[in-house]
Amino acid sequence: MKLSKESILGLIALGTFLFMALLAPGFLSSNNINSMMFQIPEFGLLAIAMMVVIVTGGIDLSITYIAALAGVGAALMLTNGFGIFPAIIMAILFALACGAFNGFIVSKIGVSPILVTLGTMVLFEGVILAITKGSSISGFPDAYSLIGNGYYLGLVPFSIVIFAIFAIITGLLLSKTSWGRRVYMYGSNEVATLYSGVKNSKVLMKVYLYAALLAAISAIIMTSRYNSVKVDLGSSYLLQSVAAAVLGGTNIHGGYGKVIGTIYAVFVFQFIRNGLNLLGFHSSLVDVVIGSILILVLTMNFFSDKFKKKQEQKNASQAA
Amino acid sequence: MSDYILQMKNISKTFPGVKALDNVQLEVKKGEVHALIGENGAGKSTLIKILAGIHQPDPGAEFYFEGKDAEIKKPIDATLKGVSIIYQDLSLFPNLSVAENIYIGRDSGKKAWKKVNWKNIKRISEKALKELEVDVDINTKVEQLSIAQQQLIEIARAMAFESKLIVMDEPTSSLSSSEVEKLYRVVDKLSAQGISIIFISHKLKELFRLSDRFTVLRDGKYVGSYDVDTIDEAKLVNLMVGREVTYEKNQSQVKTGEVIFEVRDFSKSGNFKDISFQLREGEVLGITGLVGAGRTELAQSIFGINKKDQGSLEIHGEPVDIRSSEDAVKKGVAYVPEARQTQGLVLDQSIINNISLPVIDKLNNKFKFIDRKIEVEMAQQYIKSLDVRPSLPELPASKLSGGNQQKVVIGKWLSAQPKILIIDEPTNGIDIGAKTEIHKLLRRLANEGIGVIMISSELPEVLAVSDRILVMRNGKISGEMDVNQATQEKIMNYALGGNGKQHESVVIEKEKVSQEV
Amino acid sequence: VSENTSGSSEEGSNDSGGEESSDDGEMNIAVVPKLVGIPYFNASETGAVQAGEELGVNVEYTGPTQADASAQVKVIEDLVSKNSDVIAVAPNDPASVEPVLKKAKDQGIKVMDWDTPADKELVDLSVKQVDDEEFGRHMAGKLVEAMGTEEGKIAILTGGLSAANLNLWIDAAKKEFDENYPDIEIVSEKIPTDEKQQVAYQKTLDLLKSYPDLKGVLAVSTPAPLGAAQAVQEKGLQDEVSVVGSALPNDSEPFLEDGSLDTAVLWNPKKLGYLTAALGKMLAGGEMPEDGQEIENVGEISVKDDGKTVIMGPPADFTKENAGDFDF
Amino acid sequence: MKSLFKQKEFSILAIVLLISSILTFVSPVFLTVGNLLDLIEGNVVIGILAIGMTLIIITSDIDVSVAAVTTAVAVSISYLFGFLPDSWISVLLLFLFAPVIGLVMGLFNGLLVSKIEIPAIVVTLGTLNIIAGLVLYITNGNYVNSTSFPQSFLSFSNIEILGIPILIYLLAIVAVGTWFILKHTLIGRSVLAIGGNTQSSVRVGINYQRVKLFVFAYMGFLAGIAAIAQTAYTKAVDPNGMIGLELTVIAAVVLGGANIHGGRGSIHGTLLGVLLLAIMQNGMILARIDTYWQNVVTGAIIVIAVSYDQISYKRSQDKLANIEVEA
Ligand SMILES: Nc1ncnc2c1ncn2[C@@H]1O[C@H](COP(=O)(O)OP(=O)(O)OP(=O)(O)O)[C@@H](O)[C@H]1O
Ligand SMILES: Nc1ncnc2c1ncn2[C@@H]1O[C@H](COP(=O)(O)OP(=O)(O)OP(=O)(O)O)[C@@H](O)[C@H]1O
Ligand SMILES: [Mg+2]
Ligand SMILES: [Mg+2]
Repeated sequence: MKLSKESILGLIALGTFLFMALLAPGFLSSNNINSMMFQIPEFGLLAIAMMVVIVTGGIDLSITYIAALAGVGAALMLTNGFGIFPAIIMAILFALACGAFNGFIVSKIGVSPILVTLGTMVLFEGVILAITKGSSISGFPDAYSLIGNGYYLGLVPFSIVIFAIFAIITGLLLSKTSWGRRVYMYGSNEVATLYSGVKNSKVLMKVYLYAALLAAISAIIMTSRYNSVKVDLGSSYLLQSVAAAVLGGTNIHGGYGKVIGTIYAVFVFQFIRNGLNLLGFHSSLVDVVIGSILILVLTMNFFSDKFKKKQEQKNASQAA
Repeated sequence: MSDYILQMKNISKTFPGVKALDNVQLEVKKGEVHALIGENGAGKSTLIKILAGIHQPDPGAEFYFEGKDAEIKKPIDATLKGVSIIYQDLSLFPNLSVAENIYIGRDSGKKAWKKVNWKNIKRISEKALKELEVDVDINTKVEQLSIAQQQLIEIARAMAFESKLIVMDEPTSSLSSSEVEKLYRVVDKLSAQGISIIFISHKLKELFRLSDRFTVLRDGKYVGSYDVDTIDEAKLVNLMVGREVTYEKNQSQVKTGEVIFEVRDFSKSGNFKDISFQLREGEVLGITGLVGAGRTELAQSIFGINKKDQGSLEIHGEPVDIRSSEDAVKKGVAYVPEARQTQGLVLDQSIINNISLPVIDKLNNKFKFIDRKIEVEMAQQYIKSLDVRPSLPELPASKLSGGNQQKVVIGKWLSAQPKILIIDEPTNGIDIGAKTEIHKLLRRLANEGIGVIMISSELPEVLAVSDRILVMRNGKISGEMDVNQATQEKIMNYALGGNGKQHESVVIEKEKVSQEV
Repeated sequence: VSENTSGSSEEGSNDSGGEESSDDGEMNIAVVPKLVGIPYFNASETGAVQAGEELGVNVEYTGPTQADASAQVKVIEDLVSKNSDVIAVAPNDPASVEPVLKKAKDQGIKVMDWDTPADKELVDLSVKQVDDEEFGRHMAGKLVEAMGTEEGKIAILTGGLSAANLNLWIDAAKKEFDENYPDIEIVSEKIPTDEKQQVAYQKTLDLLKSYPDLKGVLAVSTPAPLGAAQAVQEKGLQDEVSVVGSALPNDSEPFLEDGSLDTAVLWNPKKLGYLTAALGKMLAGGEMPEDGQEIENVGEISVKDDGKTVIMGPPADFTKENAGDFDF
Repeated sequence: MKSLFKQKEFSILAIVLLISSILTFVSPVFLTVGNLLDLIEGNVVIGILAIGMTLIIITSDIDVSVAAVTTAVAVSISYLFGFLPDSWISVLLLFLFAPVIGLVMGLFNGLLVSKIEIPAIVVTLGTLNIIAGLVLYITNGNYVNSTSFPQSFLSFSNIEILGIPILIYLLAIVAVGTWFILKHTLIGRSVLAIGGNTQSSVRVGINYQRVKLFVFAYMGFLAGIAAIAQTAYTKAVDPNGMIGLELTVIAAVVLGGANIHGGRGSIHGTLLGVLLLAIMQNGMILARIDTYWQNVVTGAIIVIAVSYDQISYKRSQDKLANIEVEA
């Protein structure tokens, strides 16, 4: 039997779901399922954004602050009487500006991403503080709050639909377009791509812009869900999104990573958090469990890989 | 006790999907130079890696050192037995000094807290470099050296060990003739000292020059071992390839076609100066010279990878401005780099993805998505026409043998259908069969109207393929000639700046040239 | 596996709350702090849990591990799914809990805020430890008192620039200075200390250096006064520089001892927790508290005119004399 | 090459000097012995951790669990105080226990990275969650303050030699010791070697798994020492006190010229990196920069610093004349 990393993780996600369904009271209750569906998109989008960057062998530590800044952009428009669309546009513009800044320094100047984004993380946070003086901007029109709290056709949350759409788009971009192909190739060997006439800087720039775009979408959902924005909007998602990406099978050194894997990872985290909350676990124990899962799964991968290799060896040598 | 330093018996190695070695044996006498030959992918490197303890053989393998049966589980086991190995793809530490690179490994297995003895390192490395007649400052970081220089450091390391058995996997592939001669002398010296040497190469000439015995592999199987005086080149080739290989020397008449490519006074400080030349329709232009002459730097500047200080280009009469490799490809210039593994290929990715990389944009269907079907077909076509083995399009390039990797790189550029093809050391580590194929290929491309510029340090190759030959020395063109006036002596004169002594050492009688290729 | 066991205190071992609560007939009151695992909210947990036992209701005290708005909302959403009868929230960001509290109300769950106010319109009941205005002014007064002069330079440390209630207090304090002590000069914008004693300590060191004539430090948020005091203590400036701020007595003791911290102003968070749970029970039972009502273990409470804003009482001052008498 | 290698640290040194001179100009206090000592003492913990992190980054790995590990050890120390008698022996014992506790946690990371071959960032993300979670669960975030510290420890932490606080000596010892390991011991050279090229290191018989195990264990060991420094410095144990510190540590190391892709890094560079961050922190108030703009300034300086470094590095690479072209 040959199962990809991703599908194994999918089974694990299913497993945790069933496990929690059995143990956690009200896990399957309609409004719990509902609240989970409301909780997934904002984190899911950030995790996918992080995944795309990691595929290039980089990392974007500024992603949550890009999101926060985008949120501020939207909030400023909304609280100054502009409509929803201008607000959304502004959010995206703010984010793209940040993405372009990261992208420029990474691709044109060639500083390693972790350095750049360590800096811009502080920088963007600073910009938000300078704009908001640290206080939160809130009080958005109800129409806006529908994005994050409303339902599509009265049953599926809007946000989850948006999430699904962007997940699919990302999947297609990565696996089917020449940009996506170059992202993977760059991730495995940037010198070779350069020697093959690939404009690395273009590829990278697009990556950071795209990540920023996803962050903006996530920000729009968050701001509308929480009806306010503050400097720390979603800041707790930073390391989590890295964790989700790698748990999802993304190679931290670049060159490999799939949207679906990341999504499964997000589900696993979601089911565990939610389930343990329902079981009344102390919140800090939830972190412990998440951490353990992360390590356990990857340890499992390691041994199953080893096992597979052995099998192949055997088959091959028998064949010969 | 036995007069064999090493005996390896019924060695098999199965990689997922490939049976790289099938019940192979290898016996090396004390103090002999033992040639290990076979086509690309025959399993030479794999056999060596097993000897080195990097790969584990399939069960049933037997090792004997000096008659005593031995076990090799880890690299250190081999080292302790006095085996040191020069790998086909170098194993140096770019961030460490030359001295340390030469010394490193001797303390392996010693206590972690052992204090390193810098004096000792200095002494040993300087001695080794002196024996090799290499002059680089031992404090230079290796990343600062050209590939050729790095190759020499690797050799120096092996010599610095008091090894009983030194394995050289294609050590001359990126050396220029004069350095090759140095190496030959070292080999003679070593075997005179009673040190045994396993020498892997695709250059039959040098094998006959050096070896006492041959072991031939074909498709991972053991063909046989032969004393040098019981065999000749033709027979040997027959054994390797399993068929007759016919050589031919380029019978070129001066090409008078229109100029399709022109380089005007290219200069880059510290690399090359005032380089101007033309390339005519149907012509193969050979650029040769000693390693470090600046050829690669020149090629990289033409291709837009490196900035140039000044200079201009014309393709088919119209000036083109190339600022990046992307421009180059757009304008129809292709460059096959000399560093296959790092610059030529994305090793972790499949053969297909590598071949389609430069043209991936052109494969879009109407949805702007890559048309996988076309892509696969295209890849298949080149895998076939270049006879890449194993011909598994989805196999990661890393799993190919050196020679087959090179074929993939060439395939990659053919897919881009370039106007101008610059190819740097095209047949490094490529076996005689594939080599002649590639030479034919280059000629064919030229005849089809692609301008071919071939950078090569291998004179016979230059003579066999080029119509016209440029010789570079210290970053300048020191000579230019048509192939039918060219001789190796003449070329070496230009390359060395008329240094008589050096030059004698590399004279090779002309008539033999044709055969070496 | 109930989070209540995690109480620092001995009486942590009640297994009510948690999973089985939804089945049995008892009342479920969820109390959500800004974050769990800091001394202040541990103290209020102790109080809330105690109330739960004494009044025979299930008190579930749970919150995020970081003072992060989105994380807190998730916790509340999960509580809504658990159909608690009452949810009392100390919002990290008042606006951000609005939607989820709406959702809770729609499901007939009574919602209240405590410690930090949420949206007035939304909550059925609002429990405040003190009146923010009063509290801010009170701290300002205490500082001037400690300085022993109505003029001079002072600096203000805060837990974080974006903490709503801290900002309220600081603004009130500033007003107090402007109106009644015009000769007091505040040297710089409020300085953030990331809710960390060490940061407060370093910032204070820097302050003392760049403003050698600094007379006082007003440190808002529980770790800040400790850090400030530590700096003063180490530089031996107890007599030159006065420190007043909001801190818990136990943590403050070593600094109150030698006067490096002059007064810690706060309220009894344990009582606050107790009061929240107690009022939660009333609310679930459909009653509303009245002004001047006596709550056992807490004391006399006051209710604002809007009829649903409860003030626990005046701020409590902790000094070297009384600091020892408290167990939080 | 030497010149170039200096280059890398040189550019950061330049920036440090630049900012320092600006600060000296705007605030007379900056260049006072007192301030500099405060400044250094305040960053001893970061310094010690950064030194450990340097080795890890040289091997092209990373450890985001350092802050959590340090906190965990600090908490253990506060428990140990309960058992240890109030005497100098206890302080010495502390220097035995704390590093060992850290070492154990480091070993755990190391085993997962080297033997199970899970990427370091993933492993340490995991352990970060686990350790931080457990610490918070067990302590419930309660401070332990100096009242429950043995007097001997307090007086230890107040020791000054030649007017210089003991903690600064501690940092110095760690720095010199680690420099020696890196420069003059086999294991140290192996660290650089596997950073430079893992495959080659395998071929020359370096046991790179053991080396990786070592760097993480050593990181844990230093985290133990850092925990003592932290406890001595704050005279309190705050389970939440170091959240997020790991990023500062990493920033310091990479600012100091260590190459995140391995092979490059030096102790003095790292110390410069720590210094740069320290000066910026310290400078904010001295330079009386408006609270709301401080992060903008800090962030901008970091970005500029790393960009400048990269640019000057590129330059020096280009300048490398490969062959002397005859005129
Ligand atoms: N790591 C690996 N995994 C799978 N297959 C491998 C691996 N390494 C080598 N092979 C296969 O084993 C066979 C022998 O490869 P090897 O490198 O030994 O050939 P070689 O004789 O050295 O060729 P060349 O002269 O081109 O270097 C080839 O078919 C190659 O594809
Ligand atoms: N990757 C590199 N890094 C630093 N210097 C290099 C590098 N490659 C080449 N050089 C230097 O540039 C000079 C020209 O090297 P180049 O490779 O262009 O010479 P060449 O004629 O192409 O010889 P070959 O390509 O056979 O090594 C050499 O002196 C070499 O030291
Ligand atoms: Mg080979
Ligand atoms: Mg070259």
